[in-house]
Amino acid sequence: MPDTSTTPAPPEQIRAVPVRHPGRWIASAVIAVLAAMFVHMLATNEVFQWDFMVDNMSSDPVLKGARTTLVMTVLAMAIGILLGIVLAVMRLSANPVVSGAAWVYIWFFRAIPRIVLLFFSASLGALYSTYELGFPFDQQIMDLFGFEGDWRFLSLDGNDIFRGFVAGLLGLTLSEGAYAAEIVRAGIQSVDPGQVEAAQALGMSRGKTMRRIVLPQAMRVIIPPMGNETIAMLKDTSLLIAVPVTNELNFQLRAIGSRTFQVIPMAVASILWYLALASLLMIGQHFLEKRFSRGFGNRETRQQRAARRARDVGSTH
Amino acid sequence: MPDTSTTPAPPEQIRAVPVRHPGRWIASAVIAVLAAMFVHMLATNEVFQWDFMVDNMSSDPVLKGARTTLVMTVLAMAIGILLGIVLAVMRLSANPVVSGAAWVYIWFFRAIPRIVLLFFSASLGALYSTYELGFPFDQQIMDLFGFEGDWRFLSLDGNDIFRGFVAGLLGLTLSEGAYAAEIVRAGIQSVDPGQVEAAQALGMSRGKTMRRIVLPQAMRVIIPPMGNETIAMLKDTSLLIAVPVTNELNFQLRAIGSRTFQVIPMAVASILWYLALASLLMIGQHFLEKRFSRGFGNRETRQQRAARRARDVGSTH
Amino acid sequence: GDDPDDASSSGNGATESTPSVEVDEALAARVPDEIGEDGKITVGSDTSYAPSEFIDEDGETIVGFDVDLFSAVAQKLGFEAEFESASFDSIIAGVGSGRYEVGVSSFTINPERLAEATMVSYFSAGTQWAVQEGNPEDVDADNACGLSIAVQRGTVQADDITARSAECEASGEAAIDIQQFEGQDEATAALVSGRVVASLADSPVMAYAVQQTNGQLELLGDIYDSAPYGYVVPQAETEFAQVLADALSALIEDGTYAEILEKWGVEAGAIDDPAVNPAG
Amino acid sequence: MSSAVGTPAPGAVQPMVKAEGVHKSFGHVEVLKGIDLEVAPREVMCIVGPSGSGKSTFLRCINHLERINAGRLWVNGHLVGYREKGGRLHELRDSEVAAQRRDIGMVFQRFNLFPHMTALENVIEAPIQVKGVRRAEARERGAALLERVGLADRVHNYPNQLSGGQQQRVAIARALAMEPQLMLFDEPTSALDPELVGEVLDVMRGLATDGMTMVVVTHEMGFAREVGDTLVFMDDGVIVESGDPRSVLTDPQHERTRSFLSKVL
Amino acid sequence: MSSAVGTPAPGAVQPMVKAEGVHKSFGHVEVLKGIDLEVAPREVMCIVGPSGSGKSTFLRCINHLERINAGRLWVNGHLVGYREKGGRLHELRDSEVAAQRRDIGMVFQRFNLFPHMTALENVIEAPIQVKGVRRAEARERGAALLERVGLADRVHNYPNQLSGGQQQRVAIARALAMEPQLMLFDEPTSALDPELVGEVLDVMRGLATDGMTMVVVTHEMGFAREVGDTLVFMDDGVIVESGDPRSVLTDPQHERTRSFLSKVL
Ligand SMILES: Nc1ncnc2c1ncn2[C@@H]1O[C@H](COP(=O)(O)OP(=O)(O)OP(=O)(O)O)[C@@H](O)[C@H]1O
Ligand SMILES: Nc1ncnc2c1ncn2[C@@H]1O[C@H](COP(=O)(O)OP(=O)(O)OP(=O)(O)O)[C@@H](O)[C@H]1O
Ligand SMILES: [Mg+2]
Ligand SMILES: [Mg+2]
Repeated sequence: MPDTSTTPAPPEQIRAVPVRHPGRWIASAVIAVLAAMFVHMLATNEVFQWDFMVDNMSSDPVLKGARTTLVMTVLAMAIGILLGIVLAVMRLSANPVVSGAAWVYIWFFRAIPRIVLLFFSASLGALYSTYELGFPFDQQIMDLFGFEGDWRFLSLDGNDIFRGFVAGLLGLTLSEGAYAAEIVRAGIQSVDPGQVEAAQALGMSRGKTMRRIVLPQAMRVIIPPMGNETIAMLKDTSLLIAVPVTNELNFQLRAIGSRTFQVIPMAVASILWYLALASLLMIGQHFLEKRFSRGFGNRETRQQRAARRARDVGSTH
Repeated sequence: MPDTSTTPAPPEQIRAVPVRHPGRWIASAVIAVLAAMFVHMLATNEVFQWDFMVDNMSSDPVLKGARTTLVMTVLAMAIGILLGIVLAVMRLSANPVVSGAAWVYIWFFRAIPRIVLLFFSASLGALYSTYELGFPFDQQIMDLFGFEGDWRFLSLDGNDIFRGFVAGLLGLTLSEGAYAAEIVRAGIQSVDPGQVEAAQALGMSRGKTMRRIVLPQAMRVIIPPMGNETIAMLKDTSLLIAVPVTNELNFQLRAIGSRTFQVIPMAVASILWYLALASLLMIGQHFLEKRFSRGFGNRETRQQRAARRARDVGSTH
Repeated sequence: GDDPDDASSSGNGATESTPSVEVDEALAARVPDEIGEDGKITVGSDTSYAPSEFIDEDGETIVGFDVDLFSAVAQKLGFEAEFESASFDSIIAGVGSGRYEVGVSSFTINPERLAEATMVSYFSAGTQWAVQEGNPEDVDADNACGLSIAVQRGTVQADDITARSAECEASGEAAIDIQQFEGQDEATAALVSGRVVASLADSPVMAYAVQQTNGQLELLGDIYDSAPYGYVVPQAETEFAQVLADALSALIEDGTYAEILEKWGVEAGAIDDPAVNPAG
Repeated sequence: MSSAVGTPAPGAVQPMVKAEGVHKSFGHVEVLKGIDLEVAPREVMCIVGPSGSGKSTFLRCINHLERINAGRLWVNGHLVGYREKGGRLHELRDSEVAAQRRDIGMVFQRFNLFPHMTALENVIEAPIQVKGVRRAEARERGAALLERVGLADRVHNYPNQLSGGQQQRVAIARALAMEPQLMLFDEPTSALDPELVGEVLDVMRGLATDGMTMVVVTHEMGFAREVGDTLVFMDDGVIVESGDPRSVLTDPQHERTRSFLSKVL
Repeated sequence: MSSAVGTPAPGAVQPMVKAEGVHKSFGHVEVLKGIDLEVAPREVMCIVGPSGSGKSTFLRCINHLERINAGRLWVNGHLVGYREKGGRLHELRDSEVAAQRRDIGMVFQRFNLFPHMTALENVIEAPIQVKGVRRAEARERGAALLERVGLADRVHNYPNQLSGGQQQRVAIARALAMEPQLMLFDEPTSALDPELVGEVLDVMRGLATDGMTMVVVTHEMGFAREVGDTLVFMDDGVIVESGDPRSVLTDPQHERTRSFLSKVL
């Protein structure tokens, strides 16, 4: 039986004894012990050679390497995203040839390991020593009709173009284009189709609708995965060794490692470097995300309210 | 002025002359020419050495290498996903220590290039020759109080554990755990919170709600990015060369390259192999997605109808 | 058997019987206990370096003249040599940490390495240049300023060419465009395709590359800077190193050494005085 | 079927909307099965009917968001979405369709405001981008329109900072900014909380008084009775009956109309 | 304020729901500012009020989906979400809260059916998982319940194959399957097309007739008048007036009630 009659209605705040969660405390303790063990190892294991590491990881060539890595990351992402937008629009085209070509491109470049691709783009010089723009099978056609000569109008020396930085950039960009295309496409498709309809009903053209209405809203959805892509790209610059691009961070750190036989300290150094650079990029991503969430989530809608509530419920009990 | 009075109302279907899109035809033509040029190159350039390539890419050790690659991919994904689920649940925990630890883990392992991580996990043997489970700073504490001995209860030979397949699996799994955690978390959070609320209102426990209601619905959102992860993992097995794992596809193809100095045909061979394996995985993904879309999209809701309409509008004009 | 020069291209480097070697009990008795425990010697080796050490056509067996020779050394001591693929960078550290008992991977003995480990000389290799057939670009090893040249990362040739490039710059000429590859096979491929005009590598490796590319390349100039290859053992194991050196001497004496080198066509690099930590 | 609409009497005003035997199918499902109607200038036509009867589809055909399969549809004397030349119909190109739509304002059930723009930016976007109005001028006119719908103080709020009723009023202002000759409303109040419905209906009432031609799909029978000039009852893709709202609502002629009205009234 | 509810008369039935001075804040915003009310067994209480007045929040407090900040709330004589021991309140653990909720059925505005389960699976999920009912038995009872809400032929359809009204009826059957002593409805018809509202109200009417205790937040004044035993008008976190639905609707005592009713009627 309730005590409704005995308790006077209390106007004061409820201060209830919370439920105890011993499991959580145990988990916290285990994590703390593990962390301590890790620090212990770092501090006491002389394999790490902290002095040596710190000295070398801030040496001049390494700093230059870090700069190359950042420049390569930014360039590859920028060009890759442009390529990705083109591919995404092609994918969404009503023309089956165009959208099929984009599909094949994306399928192909997503399935191939970047390291293989990089090696390949560096080897393009080996396929032809000169690159020529012209008609396919021109020679054969000429032969067929008994003519001499060819139909080619622009010749470049393949080995001059596809080397070092440019070869690396080419490989990374081609690959990034495929990933970016999928992200951009998902972003475009995530925009409420009612938005397109509203813009059309106002008489806006397809191009304007895309630029003014769809893409700005798609950005919200595009930025987080693109941030991940950028970090992935940062890390994949370590694969440039297949080209090779030698003034890049990972190469320089490993070079020190193999010169001095201090391989582990230099591996730790590269972990630290990549952590630092990746964290930098993550901070950048944070600000971009903030910029593009303008008008979203400032005040909650009825549905968002319902959603938040359920979340609150989920976490307080 | 309209011709309403002159045209008799036609019951017959409208067969209008469609708008011409010359741009599309030009684009198609350009793509066709590019494709022809590509085929031309493949067929006429003897750098590719097709016979040699085909022979070697289907040799016994390469086939075995492909098998190892697949096994490694599947194992690393399976364990990585389990780890990811644990981490995702930790991330969503109300306990700040637990969720903070998961955050650090994810931050750390997402920022480090896999190739560095693999190199590192292969070098763990060099950090300590024996791995021991025990209290951190035991030696130091013992020293402090003037005792002898240590507090360690399990010793393993580091060089026996961290080599070849196991070292590779460890590195890939640790890294995959971090990525999988973010995907699983996004999946869980994508489930309409009203679902959790409904389950709670029915008196279901948190565990049952997670298992019976949330996770099955989250699968729809989890599978596509996890498919991408699996393909990324397939490709990243090519980095096992840093460990090295010798009976793996990329290692075997490169071994042929370094034995015979036919590097380009073997690079083409690896492109073909990875394309084939990745396509295989994509097909698998397709069927999984179908399986978990049960109850979604069989018939459209009012909102979906509105959405589809706008899409239709978007693509027909 | 086949012509030894052809050993690997015909793929029988592994199957061709290596000369069997009798155990020298006196030497065997001097092997330190911790190595002797399991009857095997674990060897770390970067197996992408034909013809010294590479993977045979079966995709598993590690073959090469380094392999044959060290196996004979191990047999002399009553052991079996167990080769394991490793990344070149990690071998010396691996020997230091006890992961490998010996490192055999065409390590040229130099002061930096001697500072990290004890080494036993067993072969003499120099640097050999190669260019495309007929030397179309007229490369001169002593005047390579401004050219594109491929080397394998982390080799002595990488240091060599870097030093040459620095000289070029010092004398006001264009630096050398150094292309450092992960493997010599890629460096060679770059040379074949004309991405670089020359490559330099250890003499046996370069000879093998020229042979494998079916006349597309030719050797340029003489071998220079000859220096010994050495087995790598942990710094403290000077005793064990001496045993290895003595076993090698025994092999040289009984002719097995020459036989193995001839089998691989690298007899030019034979030495007659294996030594522990030879000076310079 | 179809040609129920005869030759217009000489001197009759040209109808703002005229449909003749309009058919629309999605795949094999025929959704509109021959719609004939006329909306005169300044007329307010309300369309009611059960869910799935094709009301929205018909509205969307009027500004060519859907393409009709048979029949003819004119707005203000112009064939919608096609050009007749040499006895054949030619599809209009995108830019021509866009031009046609400028004269037709549409208000959606779910508002579809642009969430990344403030109320004012929503209103001035199309005049600037489509009509090339100067920004300063557009802002002035936009502010006046927002004031007209009672939102003078919400000009710089983002849509998600507005209540549903306020959002729908911004949507109406946005459509009005293009100075349309015809306004289409697709259940403009059915996504609103009951107390907010009134504000939106008030704005629509004002538009009707000002002489705007309107086609309104709605479930608000009160509005239809009070403001509508014509009430059309659709079911299953056909017009079951139409006429003066008061008489249709109080004395429906068809069984289907009766049973529907009994449910929603 | 608060203690408006006096000591119950001796021998009075224990109320199904009893609220005393219930306060609820989100951050610094006080949403419920002292709610006192009693719902007797078999009583149907309807709550109306403007958006944001705290109706949903109060309903959610009843089954502890929200935690109250002050006051006391009992369901069927048990304190909701807390245990009183030694003069202090102790939070209940998750499993105890879950047990309390089993006696309270809740129906949401947006249905919240489990989309990956058929109608029948939705209904039998909780009995099997929570009460441990055998599957065969649960299926039998589930089918009977679905028949009771008029969906005998839709047992094996997934929610997205059902109309809104059908979905809401499945949601009611799902709540009933736990054999609750109290049913809470939060605007059960406001997400429905107007013609579908009737089917759901019919089912609720049936429940009321069968003697189920119900608290219904609704905008359907017709339902409130006809089925409700009490009508409560809330505004801004307080109960403005309550009483017999007919008298409150026809003769509201407060200005706020009057102005609200003028908008929605
Ligand atoms: N793009 C489409 N593809 C296929 N079917 C469609 C499409 N758009 C509408 N329909 C179908 O056409 C029919 C009529 O739809 P419409 O939206 O016009 O009805 P409505 O009268 O507006 O109903 P409501 O009151 O629900 O809005 C429905 O059965 C609907 O499922
Ligand atoms: N979890 C929450 N956090 C912060 N504020 C909340 C939360 N839930 C509700 N509110 C606020 O509490 C107030 C009352 O909300 P509630 O949903 O109870 O009103 P309501 O009467 O049900 O309105 P409606 O008719 O719109 O459903 C609103 O101002 C709302 O914004
Ligand atoms: Mg509609
Ligand atoms: Mg509510």
